[in-house]
Amino acid sequence: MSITVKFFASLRETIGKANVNLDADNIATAADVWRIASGNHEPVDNMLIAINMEYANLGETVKDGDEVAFFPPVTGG
Amino acid sequence: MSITVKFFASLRETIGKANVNLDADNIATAADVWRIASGNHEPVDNMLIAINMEYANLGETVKDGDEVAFFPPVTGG
Amino acid sequence: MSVELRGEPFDPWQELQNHQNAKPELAGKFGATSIFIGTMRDFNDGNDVQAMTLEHYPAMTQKHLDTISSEAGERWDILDTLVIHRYGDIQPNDPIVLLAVWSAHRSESFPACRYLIEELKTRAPFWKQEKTGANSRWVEYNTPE
Amino acid sequence: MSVELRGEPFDPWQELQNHQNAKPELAGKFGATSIFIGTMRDFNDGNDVQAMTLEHYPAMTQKHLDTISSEAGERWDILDTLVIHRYGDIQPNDPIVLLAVWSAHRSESFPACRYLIEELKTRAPFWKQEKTGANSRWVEYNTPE
Repeated sequence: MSITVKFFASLRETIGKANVNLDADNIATAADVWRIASGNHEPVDNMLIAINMEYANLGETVKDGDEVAFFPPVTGG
Repeated sequence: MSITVKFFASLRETIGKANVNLDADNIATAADVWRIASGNHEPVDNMLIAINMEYANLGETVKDGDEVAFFPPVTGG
Repeated sequence: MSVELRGEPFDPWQELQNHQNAKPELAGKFGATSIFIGTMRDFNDGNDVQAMTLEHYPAMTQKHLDTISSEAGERWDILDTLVIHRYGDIQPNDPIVLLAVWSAHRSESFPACRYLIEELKTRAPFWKQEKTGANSRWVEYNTPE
Repeated sequence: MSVELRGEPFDPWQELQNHQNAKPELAGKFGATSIFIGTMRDFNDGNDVQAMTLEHYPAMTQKHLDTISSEAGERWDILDTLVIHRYGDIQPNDPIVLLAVWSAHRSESFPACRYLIEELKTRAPFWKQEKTGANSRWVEYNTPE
């Protein structure tokens, strides 16, 4: 299964990566994506998750080809 | 007692006058001003009254030199 | 805090730009600007409207617009307000009223802007007369909000 | 209904004028325009701020701003909306966001404009990083309203 992973803003700095291309078989949920892409980093408080640019939860299922993003609370406007 | 009287908008058309300068002694309230300046016209529904450019009631006392205005509900903006 | 009555058409974008340019001390201090523009429509209450005349009571209108602006400044933490209102002959698509509020935060500018238009609509002595075809009619009341 | 992301400074008055000029079919139909402009301040949370960088997630940002604009159009009887939002390096006094709603009546444009900014603030993926003196800091949360 191939997943594109993105980290933004302070989370990008915490993890030290902006983009990760995962290619692994042991991925079922966004939590798995986080664990592998972050290098077993603890989930960050208030962290937001998007799967294919829609807001999602860590428990949500991912599928081959998905884009999964992790970022802090948004502060636009 | 000298009172400047103004009628605006549809009320100006109803009464047929825009400005009246009253000079009479039998004036105590805005109702008296209305009665004399309008030529005994019945007070008009929803009519607004201003004495010296502040909203007032028909029963309010007027004094020498006041400007008293009568007009329909306002429709600006 | 500016209140202006205008007998001629005005360009709201130019007015806003001019007003901000004339207040360099506001630069960097305001995070929120809430603006309302009331514009003449070419229809009302089911009829086509060709033109409109807006009558007013000049000194009383100025006085009450000043008062309403001051009240907004007392009720909300705002930095500046601008009120421009037309009178006289108005064509469809002409701006009738421009209201703008500058503040640090939007929680102040939004209700202050709404306050200005609602109070103006109930307290400022203006009267609209619409030309519908060969006829003209006084607008008898404003919509409640 | 326009949503635009901009990497360079924009002039809100020019944008509003251009948008209206490009929609002659709206002339005479709208009686109410409600506008909100969010502008960068030179202070925040008690600190002077010299500059800001606004990071975003381009495709997701565009998608959610489109969605929010569509939702406003479903909830209120409005004629048009304009959303312009900056990203990249921003200086104090630069506009960050411009929101405008055109409708026949103000009872529709006011809440729709407020909806746009509140939903944008909670759903659109933007992140502010402020430069305060030699340091920079991520803004951790938006004010609730």
